[in-house]
Amino acid sequence: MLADKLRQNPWFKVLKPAHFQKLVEIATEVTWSEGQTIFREGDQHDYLYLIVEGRVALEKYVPNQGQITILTLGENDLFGWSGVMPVIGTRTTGARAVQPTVAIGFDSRRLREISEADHDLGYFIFRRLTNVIAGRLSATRLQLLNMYSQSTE
Amino acid sequence: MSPGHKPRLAVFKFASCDGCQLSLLDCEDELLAIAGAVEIAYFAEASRRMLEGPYDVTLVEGSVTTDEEIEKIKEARRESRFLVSIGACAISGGIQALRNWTDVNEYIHTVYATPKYIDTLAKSHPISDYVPVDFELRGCPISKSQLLELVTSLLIGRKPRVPEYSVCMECKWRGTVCVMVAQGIPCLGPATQAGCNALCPAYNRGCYGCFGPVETPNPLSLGEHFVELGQSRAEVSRAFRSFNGYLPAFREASEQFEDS
Amino acid sequence: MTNSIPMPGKHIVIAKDALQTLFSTLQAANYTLVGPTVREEAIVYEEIGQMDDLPVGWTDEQGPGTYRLEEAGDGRYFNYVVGPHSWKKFLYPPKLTLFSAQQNGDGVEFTANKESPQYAFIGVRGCELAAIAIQDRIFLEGQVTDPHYKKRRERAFILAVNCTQPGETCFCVSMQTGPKVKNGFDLSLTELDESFLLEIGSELGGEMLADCDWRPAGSYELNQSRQLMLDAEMRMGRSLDTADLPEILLDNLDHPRWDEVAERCLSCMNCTLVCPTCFCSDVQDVSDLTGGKTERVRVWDSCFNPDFSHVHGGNLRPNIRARYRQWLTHKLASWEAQFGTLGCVGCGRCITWCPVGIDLTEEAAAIRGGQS
Amino acid sequence: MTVLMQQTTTALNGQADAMVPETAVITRIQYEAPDIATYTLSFTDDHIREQYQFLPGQFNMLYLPGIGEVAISISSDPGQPGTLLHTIREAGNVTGALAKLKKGATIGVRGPYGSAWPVESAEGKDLIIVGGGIGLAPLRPAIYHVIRHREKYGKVTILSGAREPGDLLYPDEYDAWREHGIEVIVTVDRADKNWRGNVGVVPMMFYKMRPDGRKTVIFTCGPEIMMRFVVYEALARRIPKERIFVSLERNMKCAVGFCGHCQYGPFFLCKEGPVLSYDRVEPFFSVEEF
Repeated sequence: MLADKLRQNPWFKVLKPAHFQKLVEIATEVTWSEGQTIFREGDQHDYLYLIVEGRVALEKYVPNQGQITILTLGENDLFGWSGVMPVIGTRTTGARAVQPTVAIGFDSRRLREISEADHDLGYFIFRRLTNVIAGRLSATRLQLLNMYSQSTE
Repeated sequence: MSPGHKPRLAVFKFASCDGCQLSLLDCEDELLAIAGAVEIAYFAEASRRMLEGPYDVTLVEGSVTTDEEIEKIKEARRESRFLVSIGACAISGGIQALRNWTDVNEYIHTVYATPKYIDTLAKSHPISDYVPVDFELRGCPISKSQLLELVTSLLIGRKPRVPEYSVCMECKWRGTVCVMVAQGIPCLGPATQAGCNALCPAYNRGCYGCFGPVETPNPLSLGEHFVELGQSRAEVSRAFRSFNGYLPAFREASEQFEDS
Repeated sequence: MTNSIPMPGKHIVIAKDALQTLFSTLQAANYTLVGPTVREEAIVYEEIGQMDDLPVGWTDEQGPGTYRLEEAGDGRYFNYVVGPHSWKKFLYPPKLTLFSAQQNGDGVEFTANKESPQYAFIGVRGCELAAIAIQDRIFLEGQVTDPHYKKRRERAFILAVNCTQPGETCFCVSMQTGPKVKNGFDLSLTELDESFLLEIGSELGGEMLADCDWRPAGSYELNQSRQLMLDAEMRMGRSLDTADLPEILLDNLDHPRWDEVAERCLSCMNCTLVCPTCFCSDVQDVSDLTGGKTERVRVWDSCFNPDFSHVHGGNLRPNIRARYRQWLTHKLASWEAQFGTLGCVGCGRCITWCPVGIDLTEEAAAIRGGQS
Repeated sequence: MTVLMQQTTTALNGQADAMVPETAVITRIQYEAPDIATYTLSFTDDHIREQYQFLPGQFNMLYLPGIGEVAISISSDPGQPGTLLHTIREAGNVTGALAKLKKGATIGVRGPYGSAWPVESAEGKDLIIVGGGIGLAPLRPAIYHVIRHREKYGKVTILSGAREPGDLLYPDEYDAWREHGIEVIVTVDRADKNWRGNVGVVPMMFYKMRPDGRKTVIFTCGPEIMMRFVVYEALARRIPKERIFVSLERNMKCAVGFCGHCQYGPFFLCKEGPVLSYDRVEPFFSVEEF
């Protein structure tokens, strides 16, 4: 059931069966209801998530403004990457489901272990994560430019 | 301006020659129209009537040179919705800011028989050194047409349009031949903001920089050219150090030529 | 000598003082004469009344950033180089009311300015004719024509002058615009020692000579004229290599030379305002205080004006470097894509009248020489 | 590869003098956001009102005597040229004064000017329309055109972005657009908890689309920075340069190529622009202070 779902995902289509099996072993399906908090900024890590359907907001708490959404994610997007990066000890943003959402969670610690044990699989995983982080960096830079402040008349 | 009442205008004077206020009085015909549109609440030069604040628009002439004036400008600011510095003195400290490069006490002892009666600040300060200023109207004196533009735009509620370009534009519009190129007369026009309708070059003199530096001046290049025309570096320094000598671009240029 | 009407293409000779007869004929035909005259230590273009107003016996010395009027004492009328003014001040005036707006009740009425003076231009050089032809492309030959320019241009009578006196900052040979005038004139004139050699450029040109005594030009005059032109060509103060220039400039938008010239450039706008082809303008509203009537006035503007490239949110060219680059790349590069010709005629005004003597031929050569 | 030709028209202005405006009355003002309103204009002269036509992406010069003139794109349906809409943000002297006008006021209008979105040469292709902030205004006529001729286009996606949800332009129309088989993706740079849509800069939304580079055309208008990154994302998806169209803004005084202010390299943005394909502007797109 879970394996079937995973197999349809473009992420996994290219994986060798052995590698695929290893990831299935550490995966669990999770669902969140609308508005449910998934984790908070500063929480300890446990899972990396791949959204199957729904929408998740990444949030930062700003004093006097409350939780500000800085990015929303949908189908096939990954979040919770900080859990797999040993250098970062805690969640860098909060996450909340803005719609009923289904995701697949991968145990972060075990993800690191299987990457260490099998560098081919590890390369695959970390290349995916690097792309995710690069995307976040790029999005954040554009947000920093505050481009609408110099908008046209 | 809030609807329902005539905007109240005040004119305050600090250390200055009164020339800018005279420009306002010089508006004669237009002044009648202005008088119809605004209530002149405080204008010591023009009227004995002196009404208390608050004022909608306050025009400030002159520089701040005494402790008493510091208090006076702060009071004027508190009473004013929109405060405009008019003229070189109010904007840059004026010609009297020449003392900013010297020891004022030495001057006092040289000039006055009884120096102890003289109470003055060490420097001549622009209004903006003490209070926030909403708009600055350049010139020594200010231009009548720019003053009318200021008043009209405030009445309509738009930003006043004053040139950002140099005096050269006005020379060319009126067909004046460049005195620097054709006669070798040092002219601050290329570095000076327009507004006077290029008065001096039209009378065969170089520009004195009454309207202060343009938005993007290049006074060092211009000063070097004055040297090529035969001026000493001290003369170049003095050329920048006149009515608007304490505005940053001219001040820095004057100091560079003084030191070199 | 006869005084019948010479036909276009014909070369004739008149005595020098017969020029006054031509002037009188033009005035009788309601032309306002504008031409060279001495004022403010320079030879400028203004309204003139008679031949005596011409700068007889005067000449000038020019260099980068310097112009000096000098007494030549040779009794010649056209023995000077182009000065601070150009004919664009008459065809495309520095300030021109486009229309007026009158408020009436809730409505507003717009009335176009139909004024159209009729000028006779006296003493137009080859480079200047080329400049007029360039402005024609801008104001007359696009999808939209400028009615003010059009009227002034169509009504203008042009007495051209073959240039026997190129200056230190001239390079019309490089731009192929002079020293001899080619076409686009009613009459062209070459000043010889004892007489004027005239070429008839149009029927109107011939008609205006109806009251003049003239005789057909002989080989002596024609040879003398040719020799003067050859001499002038040899005495050009400057040159500009135009081969592949647009590509070279546009491929070097980040060349370090732009930084160097920005150190000297005053952004004072003189180069653009004396240029006979520069056409940028701004529009200003001049209102009476009661706000009932507004005149919309077009004024000369310049890409060196800080306000020129202002859009909401800021100035797109806050630094002098970008403004100089805009000017030079427009004049010597993108102009070609826009109008099928470079925007420079080699008159040298921008070099002479730059207060600090920046030389566009030198700047273009520097970028050509040190391509990145 | 088909080269898309730009469509241009000259001014339809009946006056011999292109700089003299016609008069028009403001018949309706609709507030879009705190500082943005859409003005409905109607020419005073019946003949002009009936003759006036424009192409999607073109602009008019709006004139207030004593205040000045400003170039504003037309944001209404080119199929109904009699109803002329301009969505205007209060930003400068002229737009500030416009914001103070009431229904019934008379202003000067001349136009239309400039190049258009190549809606006809985009027929048969997939179309992605990307508007950032008020940049959606000049795109709306193209959207109306596409809706009117929906069957002539493949997949149509509209990407509308703004800084905050309150800044989004025309949000009430998105559902109507969707009813015509158009995918409308909406995103904002930041939002609070009440916002249930996308948060993320406009270019990031390309990760949610899978455009077919072989048959996709892009129209984009918005802040120049945004368009730059939209272009990069489009190029990364193998959409050819000549099928990416941007609408550029420069200072404009005359709109007919006389005043020189709007020059962008060889282009007068009032004539050859504001809409230009990326292959034409590429040499200058990343040059500083150009």
